[in-house]
Parts: sequence; C-alpha cells; structure tokens
Amino acid sequence: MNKIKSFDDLKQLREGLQAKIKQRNSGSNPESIVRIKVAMSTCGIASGAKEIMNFLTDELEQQSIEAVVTQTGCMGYCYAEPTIEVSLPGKEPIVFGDVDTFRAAEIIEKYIIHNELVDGILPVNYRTIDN
Amino acid sequence: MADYRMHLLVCGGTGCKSSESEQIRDNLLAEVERYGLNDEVQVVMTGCFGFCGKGPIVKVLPDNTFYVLVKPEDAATIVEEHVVMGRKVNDLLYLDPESDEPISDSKQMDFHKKQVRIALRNCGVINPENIDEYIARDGYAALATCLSEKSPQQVINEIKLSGQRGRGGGGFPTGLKWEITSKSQADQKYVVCNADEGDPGAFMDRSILEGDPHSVIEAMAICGYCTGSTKGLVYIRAEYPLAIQRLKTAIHQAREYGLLGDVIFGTTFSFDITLRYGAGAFVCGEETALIHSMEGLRGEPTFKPPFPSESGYLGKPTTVNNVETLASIPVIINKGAAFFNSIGTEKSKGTKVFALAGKINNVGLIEVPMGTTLREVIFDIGGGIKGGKKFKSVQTGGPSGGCLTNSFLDTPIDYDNLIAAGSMMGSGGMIVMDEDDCMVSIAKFYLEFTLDESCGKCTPCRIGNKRLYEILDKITKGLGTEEDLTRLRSLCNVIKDTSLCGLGQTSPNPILSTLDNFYDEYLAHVRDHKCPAGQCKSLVKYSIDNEKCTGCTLCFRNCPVGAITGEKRSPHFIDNAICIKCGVCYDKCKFDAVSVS
Amino acid sequence: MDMINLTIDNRPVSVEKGTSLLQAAAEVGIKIPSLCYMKLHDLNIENKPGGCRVCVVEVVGRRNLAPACCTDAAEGMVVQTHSMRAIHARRTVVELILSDHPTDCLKCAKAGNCELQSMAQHLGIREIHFEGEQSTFREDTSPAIIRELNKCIRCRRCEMMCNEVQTVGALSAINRGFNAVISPAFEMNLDHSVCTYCGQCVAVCPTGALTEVDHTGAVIRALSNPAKTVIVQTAPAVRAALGEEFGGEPGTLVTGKLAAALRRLGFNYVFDTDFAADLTIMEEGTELLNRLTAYLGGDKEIKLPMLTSCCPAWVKFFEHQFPELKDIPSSARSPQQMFGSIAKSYFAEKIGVDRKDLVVVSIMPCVAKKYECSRDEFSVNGNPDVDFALTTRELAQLINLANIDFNSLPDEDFDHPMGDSTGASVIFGTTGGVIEAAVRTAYEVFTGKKLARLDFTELRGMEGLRHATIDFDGLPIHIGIAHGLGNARKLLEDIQKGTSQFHAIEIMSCPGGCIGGGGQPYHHGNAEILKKRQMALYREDSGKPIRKSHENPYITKLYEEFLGAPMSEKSHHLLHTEYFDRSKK
Amino acid sequence: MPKIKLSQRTIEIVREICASFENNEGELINVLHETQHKLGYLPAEVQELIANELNMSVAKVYGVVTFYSFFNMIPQGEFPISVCMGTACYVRGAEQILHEIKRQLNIEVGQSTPDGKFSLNCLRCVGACGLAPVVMVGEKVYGRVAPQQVRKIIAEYQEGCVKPEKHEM
Repeated sequence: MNKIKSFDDLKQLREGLQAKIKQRNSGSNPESIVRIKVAMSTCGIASGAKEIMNFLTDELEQQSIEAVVTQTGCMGYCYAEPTIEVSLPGKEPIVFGDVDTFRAAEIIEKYIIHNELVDGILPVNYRTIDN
Repeated sequence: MADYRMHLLVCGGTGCKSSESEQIRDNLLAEVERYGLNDEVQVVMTGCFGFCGKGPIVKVLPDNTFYVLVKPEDAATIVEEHVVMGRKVNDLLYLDPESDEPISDSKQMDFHKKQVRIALRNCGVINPENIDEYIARDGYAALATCLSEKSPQQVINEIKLSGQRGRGGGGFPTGLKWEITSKSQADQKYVVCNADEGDPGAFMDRSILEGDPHSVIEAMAICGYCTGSTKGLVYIRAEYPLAIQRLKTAIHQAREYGLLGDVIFGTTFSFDITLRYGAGAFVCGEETALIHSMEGLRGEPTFKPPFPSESGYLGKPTTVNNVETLASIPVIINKGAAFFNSIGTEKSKGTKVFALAGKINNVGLIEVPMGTTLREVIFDIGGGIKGGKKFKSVQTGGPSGGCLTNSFLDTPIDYDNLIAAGSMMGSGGMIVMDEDDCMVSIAKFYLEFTLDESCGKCTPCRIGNKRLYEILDKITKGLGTEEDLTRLRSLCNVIKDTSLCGLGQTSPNPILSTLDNFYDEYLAHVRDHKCPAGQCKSLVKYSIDNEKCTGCTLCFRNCPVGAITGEKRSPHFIDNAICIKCGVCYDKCKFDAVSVS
Repeated sequence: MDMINLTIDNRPVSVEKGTSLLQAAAEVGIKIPSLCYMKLHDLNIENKPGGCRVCVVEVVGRRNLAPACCTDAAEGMVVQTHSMRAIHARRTVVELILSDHPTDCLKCAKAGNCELQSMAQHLGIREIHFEGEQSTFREDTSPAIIRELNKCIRCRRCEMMCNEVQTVGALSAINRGFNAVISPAFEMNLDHSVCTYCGQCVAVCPTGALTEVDHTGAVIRALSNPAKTVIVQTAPAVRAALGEEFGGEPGTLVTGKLAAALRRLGFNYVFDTDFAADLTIMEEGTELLNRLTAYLGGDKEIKLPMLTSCCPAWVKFFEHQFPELKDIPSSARSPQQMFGSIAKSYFAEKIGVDRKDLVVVSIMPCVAKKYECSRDEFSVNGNPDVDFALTTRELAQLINLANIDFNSLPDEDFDHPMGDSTGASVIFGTTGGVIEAAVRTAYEVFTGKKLARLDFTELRGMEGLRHATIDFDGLPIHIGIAHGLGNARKLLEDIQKGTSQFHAIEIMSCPGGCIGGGGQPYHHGNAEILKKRQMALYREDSGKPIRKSHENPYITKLYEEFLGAPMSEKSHHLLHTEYFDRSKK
Repeated sequence: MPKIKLSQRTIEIVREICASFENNEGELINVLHETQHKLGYLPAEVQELIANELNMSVAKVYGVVTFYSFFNMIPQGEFPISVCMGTACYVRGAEQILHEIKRQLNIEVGQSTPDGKFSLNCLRCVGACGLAPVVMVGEKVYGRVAPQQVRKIIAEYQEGCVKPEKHEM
C-alpha cells in the first residue's frame, strides 16, 4: 500500500476510486456487474448473515453469474435481519429483509436473473447527506 | 418470460396490513390480470415504508409515484389510470404539508427527511473493512482539510459554530470541550473515544464501529490536531468482539496509508490510536470512571472538577468523546458548520441516532433530526406497536431516563425537552412499551440494573438504590402501602441530590417518571393489590373458564411445571400452588379460555 | 495569593483559592459534619473519596447538593449548610447508612468512640425510615485485629491508610454496589494477607468495623489467679496518651498515675518497657558500631545502612515486601520482647519463680505488639516471653473496670530493677527518638568523649522522611529517618538500588511513631494531638536525671550479673532474633 | 475455594502475558482479559501470580477482578449460557427464558451444572436488541427465543458436541 503523503494524494486516490465505482454502476457499461451487500453487524451475523453470504457467493458462482458479494455494516433494519442489498447494473439498489437461504435462492432466481421483484422488499426510508 | 416494465409495491408493514393492504394487493393483482398485464406489471408486498400515519401506501416503480391512504377500492383506479393510461391519480398523491400541492415523485417528499443519516452515513453502505470505500465517500478529506488548511482554533470554532453537543447523554458542547483541552498546558494530552456503550437497549455505537470505524478514527485524529494530543485511546466494551475486530482492521489500514502515525499528510502532526477494553461495568461510561478503568483501576468515579479536559488519563488533559459524537465530526468539517447547524432545534443541533426496540414493529437503528417528535419516530418510522397493541410508554435515556406517556408523543425530541419531560436523551436507546407492561415492574427492572452496576462508592447510590429496589419489590408483591409511595419519592429526590456521579444522580429517574406519569398504576398495586398490566406475578392468578375450555389439552401439554390437570375433551384446571405464572397457557389457548386476574 | 470571597450561612468568608467549602466554613466556625473525610495536616495524609455524602450543602444556583469536602470555594458562591434541603438530605444519608448497620451500639467495642454514633446523635436521628437487607459479612479475627465488616460504612479510610500511607496493600475495595466492601484479597482473613498489623486502619476507622483483639479478659484472669506472678511493662508512648482516655488534655504526661493505676490493678511488679529500651540501645548501638567499624575497615561482607528493628509492623513489612533485605535490619529484638526475655530469665530467677508461673503483660500503643508476642521464636517450650499485650485503650478499659478514678490517683514510681530507665528510652515513643537515643550512646562509646549537648533537634520533627548528619568526632555519620511504611519503602528502594547514603536508618511504621500507634486513644483525625504527645515525651526526657542509656545503673548491673557484655553469646540468645521470608515469590 | 497448583506451563503463559504488557500495573485490565482468554478463568493463584509480576498488591488485583463482571473466578461450563437482560430483552420476556433455563439445568445464575457442561450467567445488553430476547451459548447468539425452545437449544449441546479447546491449569 502506498502512503498518502498529502491532501492531493488523497484527492487523487479518491477520484480514482470514485471513477471505478461509477463505471461499475452504470448500466451501459459492459463491465458492470451485479453487486450484493450483506449487512454483517452483530445482529446480522447472529441471524445468519454469514451463512447467507456464503450461500450467495457459492450459488452465484455455480450459476456463473458475475457478481460481487461484499459485507457492510448495519443498515438499520434490525427487525428484518439478515438483510441484503442488491444492485443490478443501472438500477436503484433494492434491500431485501429476512433473507434465509430459501429467499436468497428466490432473489437470485427472480430478481437477479429475471428482474422480478419478490415480496418483502425494505423501502429505504432515510436520506443520507449525499442526497 | 416476464420482463416487467412496472412494479406496484404495496406496503406490507404491520400498520398497513391492519388497514387492509393485503386486500389492496389482491385487488391490484385482479385488476392487472383483468387488463392482461401479468407479464408487464408485477405486484409485490414490501416491508414497512415508515410512513404509517399515511398508510396503506402503494408505490409505483420506476417513476417513484407514491400513493397514500389507499383503500382496496382504489386498486381499480390505480391500474386503470396509472398503469394503463399512464396518468397519475392525483387524489391519492401525498400533499405537501406546506404548499398543499400534490407531490408525485416520492424523492421530492419530506417523508424522506424524517431520517437524515449523518453519523450513520456509511453504515450499510460501505464495506467497513475496506478503507478505499471510506475514502471514496470523502473519507479522511476532513482530516486533510484541517491539517492543510485550518489552524486548530479554526477547527474548534467550526465545531463550536455547528452547535454539536455530546451524544453520550450529558449534551456538553463538543467544541467547548475541545477548547478546554487545547488550552490546558501539558507535555502529553489524550483523546479518548468512549465506546463503552452500556445502556441496556442501546446499540448505536456498536453499529457505527461495526459499520463505519474509519469515521471515528478520522474524528479522533482531528480532535488530536485541535487539542494538541498525539495519542488516542478507544475504550471499548469487551462484549463487542466484532466492533473490536473491525476497529483493529481499520486502524491497521489507516496506518498503512499513513493516515495514522507520524507526519500525517506530510505535516508535523502525529497521531496514533490504541484500544482499551471495558470489562463489564456500566459505570465506566462515566468519564472519570472510564479513565480510572483505563489506568487499570476499579472503575469508580471521582468528583468533578477537575474535569478530564484538564486532568484526565494519567493526570493529563484528556478529551473524552462518545462514538456518535465523533462519527459526525468529519461531516461538520466537510459540509461546514452551517449545514449541521441548519438541522435540529434551537439548542440541539444536528441529528440523533436512536436504537428503537421493545414492543415496536420496526426494531432498528434510525437517525433523525433533533426536533422530530416521538410520535414520528414510533409510529412513522417505527411502524407502530407490535401485535396491534396499545402504546403505553416510551423509555428514553436507559437507566438514567424516564418513561414518557401518550401526552409527550408530540414533544419534539431534544436534550432540553426530554429533561423537562422527566427523562433524558441518554445515549439513544428508545424502548417502546405496550399495555402489557407494568410500569412498576419496569421501574423495578431499571433499579435492579442500577443496583447491579452501582460502584458502591457513595452512600445514596449504594444503600439508597437498594432501599428503593426493596420498596418497589414490596409493591410488586402486593405488600406496599401508600406511605411507601411517599417514601419512595422522598428517597428518590435525596439520591438525585446527593449522589457522587451521574449514575446515582439519575438512577431514580425511572421511578420518578413512572410515579409522575403512571401514579394510578402504583395506587392500584398498593391500594387494591392489583397489577393492571397483569405482569406482577404475585398479584395475578391464571384460571380456566369451564365454559370456554374445550379440553384440547394444548395448555396441559405446554405447561412447564405440570400445574394444569384435566381429561381430554373436558375442562382443565390450574393448580395455583404449582403455577409459576409463566403465562404460556394464556398465550397458547386458542379459545380464550385462560384468563388473568 | 488569590483570595476568594463567598457567603456561607449568610456570613461573608474570604479564603485562599483552592480551599474546600468544608475548610472555608470551619474558618468562620461553621462545622459541617462529615464522616469519610479525614485530614492529618502535618503528616500530609488526606482521605477525600467524597463517598459518604454527609457533608452535602446547598449552593445557590447549583442543580444538586455539593459535597463540602470536595467542592472548592468559588468567587461569589452562596452556600447554605443548614437549609431544610441540606438537613433533610444529610439525615436521609445517615439513616441510609444506619439501615445497613447493626444497631447493637450498647455492646460495641467502639461505643462512645464511634463517629457514626456521634453523627446520629448530632443530627438528632430518632427513627430510621428505611429497612431492608443488611450486609452479612463474616467476622475475621487475626492475632491483633478484628474485622466486623457489617459495621463498615465504606469511608475508605483504612484502604487509604493501608495503601497510600503504609503501602502495605493488605486491603482493597472489592466487589461493587451494595456488596462493595474493604477486604484482603479473596476475602481471606487478615492473617493470610500481607497485613503488618500496624493498626493504622484501626486508628482511623470511624466505627467498630476494625478494632483490636481484646485481651483484657485474659489479663483479668491472670491477675486473679493466686498461682501466678503477674508483672507489667508499659511502653514510652502510653504515658503521653493514656490521660486522654480520662478526659485529660492531649500531651498530658501521666507516668506517675499510670504506675499507680497498674499497681492498683494488682500487678505484682510494675515495670517499664523503657528499661528494655535502654537495653535495646546497648545491643543495637553496639551492633551498629561493630558493623560500622568493620565497614569502615573495608569488610565487604558488612552491609550498611543498619535499620532499627523495634517496630513489629515494620519487621513484618520487610519480611513480606523486601525479604532480600532481611539481613540489613539490626538483629536486636524489640524492647517489648527484650523485656519479656529478661523478665522470664534473669528476673524470674531473681525472685525464684518458674517462668511458667510468671505472666508478663505489656501495655503498648500498638496493635502489632499483640502479634509480635505471639511469634513462635519469642517463646520457650511454648511459653511466650510476653503473654499478653494490651493497647493503651484496653488499659483504660481495665482501669475503668477496676473502679479506679484515674485522675485522682497519686503519682507513683515504677518498681526496681526493670522499672528504671533514662531519658533516652522515653523518646523511643516518637519518630526520631530511637535513633537519637542510639546516637547519644554510640557517640560516647565510639569517640570516648562526653557529649556537650543531648538534644539532637536535627533528628526531631514530623516530616515523613528526614535525614541528618551527625559528626562523630570527625567521622560524619549519615542518618535517615522514616515514619509511615510508605516512607520506609522509599528508603528501602534506595537500598535495593544501591543508592542509599545512610549508615543508619530509623523506621517506625506509624505516622508520628508510637505516639500515633494503632493502639492509642483515637485521634479522630486531629494531627495536633500527635504533636502534643510528641512534645510530652521530649519533656519527660529532659526532666530525667539520666538521659543516656549506657548510664542506666540497672542496665550496667544486668550486664554485670547476667549477660556479660552487649552482643555476648547470652545476649545473642536472649536479645537477638532472626527474620523470615514471608513473600510468596 | 479449593487450592490449585499452577502448572509450570500456566505460570509461563501468565508471565508471558504480563511481559507483553511490560509488566505495567496500568495494564492490569488488559492482562486480566488476555489471561482469562487463555485460561478460561482467573483463580486466586493466577491473580497472585499476576500481582507478583506487575509488582502490585494482590488485594488490588482482586479488587479489580471483583469490580468487573466480565472476569470469572470459577471455571465456566464447557458451554457458558448467557441470557441478555437488557431492556429490550426484558420487555420481550427474557425473565421467562432465564427461568426456563434455570429449571432445565437445575442451577442458579452464576453456577455450573455438576457435570461442568453448562454454566449460566446474565448479561447486560449485547446490542442485539432487534433479536430480543437473546440467549448466547458460547459465542453463538440465539435470537427471538421462546421458553419452549430452551429445551431444544440445550439439547443441541448435550448430545456429544466437540469439546471446546481450552488450556488446562
């Protein structure tokens, strides 16, 4: 890892990272892929988030669906753990709650492959400082 | 193969469900089918939108149209007008409360403003174990700005201007705290992050550390720059292994990038962070106790002054800030004091994270601007009371806070309003209670906690709280008298007045607030020896109604102690000598035959 | 000096910056009651945990009440010490303490001397409005100290004395909440701990939670047994303090009345530990000179400084904490034990009584002496040299029990031969006294010259650590003095590091020396009392016809008739001892 | 308290831990954490050893150990069961769960079963309020527990689970 030695270093790094993310997200980009975030806070893990993450990784690989599965912190929907957020290229991210392996399979099958929503979406009900 | 061009989202939150959202879905489905649009339009049930006051809600994607107060019979109109004709149904649109104009795109609606995420901005968004994702979202830019463009005093002024007050409970202005340390003369100063989140029912700090550890690290470095400290310590509960691990990873990554260590951003500023672990003592949330604990001592508080800002860890000036306080600092620097100051009420600026828990549908972590009302939090964001029960009380401030009733639901939440209402902000736990919760028992529960966690140093807290607990115990057993209520209040006041630290000074709050707000319930216990909520075991009796009992044996099979007898298909009987009043029979009975008295 | 102006109970007060409200009020004659707070001014000892909350006062504009002990006076402050709110709170707090306190005052060892009892009286408490669970701690009896923790009010004074002043570390606050209490590790008994029995915890305990083991009953039994000859010795510091137990001014010398009272109690012989103190000087002084001469002669085997060994708590302290230094202190036994040893050999022989029928009782300002006389090495075939050690307080108890009106007693003398002593031995009771007595003798023996002056004021005082250089006719002798074990520790650490410059060091465990011993009448936090006792001893010294130990004719006679010479083989056997490693390292 | 004699290996482990914190008295709590992590609990003999190594009084070490609820002086069961008694869990019936566990195992809070398999403790909030009431067995969290489930949870561990690795004193 290179050391960040000045504000300019930081800005440069940030711009590079942001550009990469933007590229990944835009629907028109051929390299854009499905991204899934699994909420892995204590509550999430206690409710089985780790198993879900493993399941998703394995399942997507088996079905040869190119996707990135990453962990993230608490999304705030503790009542609906485990919670995952799925971003399809060019679409707004959708949050699914109470995800067990059955539902995870359903999400891959219906939403990721067929762009078909499943019951139990969690509507985002907050603003962050970005918007 | 279906390729949907449109999705109709029907709110399946409990609040909406009770107002027939399932019927709405069925009707919508039928309408879609009637037009033969099954392959083009999908109808799905979602989780709670958090806008329950205006439910049931139907949202249309991709155009983000937001219909409120939808009735089952509106389904036809929505499909006919919106789906088929492509025209929005104006009557069902949400009206802007200010302009009275209908808003069609939900992104323009103020309900999104109910929650504004500042401290939680990255939680659930970034991978907390990847510093690059933090940097991509302006991470460490605030530190860079401070170091390269501002003097310490300028940064302190900015924080002061933002009006931020400590989120740990006391509400002391953050900028002022930093300024005091910065003006103290010493060869070494310290920045301490108080992550000893101990309020039962509060988990904001844990979530932030698990979801966005870098924001805390960055803020500590900024604080170090402002106060002239080169060493930071995080005092974190050992009960939070995941948070500890994420924090360690984050510190490591920051060091790798040179964002911690020597010559940060090529300046002369050096700063590094080490971890100290709590070991299960609530009182260590108090600054002086926390410092003693970090020094390897018993976590007993000492009298203030001297304040840690002047004489803290190892006798050196020490700034102690709570996790949530720190997590907002980079935003104040990046977006400016004015941005932060524009949110909130006159004396409480910015947002506050609450951990919503208890008898509420959407248990979770929320962040709202100061000044949001309890009603909005509980009913709009929290989705109302679980199981359709009646709201009874909301407890804020943990063991230091109080239980508020219906009449406070429209009180805007800020530091001063909550204190005036007999509770306090505390660290942000918000526990909702319903009609089944006995307020005397709740008060007793908190006292038991305080008793367990009192350090035992000062008389009022050590013995006084014990006596308070004993009086409450007497009352819940039906042995209390009205005189006990007078004694309870008088002792509460003395304990508040004479205790050494914040723990004792606030420990009577759960009793005082319930005495104020639920006096009748206390009276019922001492006068009639009855527990209206049916929770005080000594005061309740379970019995089976001969008429209603069908002899299904379900209660018999579930009774953990074998207190229920009876033949199959004939009325059962509860032996109260054996009954432990667990209430399983009551919960299990399908025929309403078990009654509580 | 920055001055602060404030108003207390409507009276203007002007005090230095940094003065507490408690102190500020005291300056205008307002005595705010307090329980845990304690300050011994000259000794630099302060206990200020702010825990009891009895001293709370109302400060106008403040949200809650302020503890007067911890709150500093501030400019313009308006303080009400007796507003209804303050009085109500204060009484409630004391009632709470009483609700977790046995109310068996009538049979408590501390009755009449208990600060909690006085507080209840002071506040006019006639009813305890709270009842509930009370602490149920196990009682702990050790050779010297009894702990009855059910009477503990968590003032933390004992913990402060044990850790900060004495650095012994036998006691610590343990547990938390209602169960928090002060205890040795693992709630074991004191005799399994590193406790030195210095008794400073007993000296400062406001209630009956810490008291000495009561041996008065055993002494009464011995006195009433016609088959026993019972003799008594009384330590120097006792005469300067016993009077306080009978309403006397602190610092009143009651030597004559003391001897009279002991005689009336029925002791067959009334002797003085001072006699043994003179003997100690002969032995210890000779040992010092021997070691010094050998050291100066280049003997590398000889270690200096030599440390005094009169104090049993100090002995136990280094046995636990500095076992590797156990060869450095003088091997001389303490005066109490030298007395016992000579009494049960030389004197028993002289009066023709078998040692088994001779009972030696000592009156000591100390609780550690109870432990010392029970040490195995100080007995012969299971018969201890000193049978019972009573504290000054126990003696007062005994005098009362025997219906003796102490104040109207005539002055009487001690008996011969072991009641005769010099001025040098009297000052054994104060810090600096032992070494001054040793210097008086060592100088004359070493130089062969007569001292021109006997008052070595450079060795006197109340500071915890002192040092002086005495000119031994051209040879500068460096002397260190420590009282309080925390101060002693500092000197020992220097020795460990090899940086100590001293030839001889005097150590006494208790602040002030034996005058401030754990068995003395309670000072209740008033350091002036210790100073007055100290002055009394120096007065007694200067009034004595003989003021140097080696000039005590009865000591000379003892050597001639029995021991031979100091450090002789017989002396070694009877008057010296060895030390043990008590550490668990 | 039964006396135990520490093995040479244990003594070395504790000494190493103390040394890794430079035998600094101020690091006592970290030393205790680390030691308990390695040994499972902190018996008197270990506390004496630590006091010696850090050159402080054993009474003070004991004072610290008894102040913090995280430190144990008795061996925990092979499977330590902790019931969260935070407010959220309390209002959602944690007391009943606790009661049921006590009944099933026939032990009180702070005790271990005679076979050493289970020990029972209460915790203050573990911060998993969304899952209230919460029970932890070892590190595993069980959320939304109902009294009826208790028997099943305990049974999972009774049937020959692998013994967790632990250093013997």
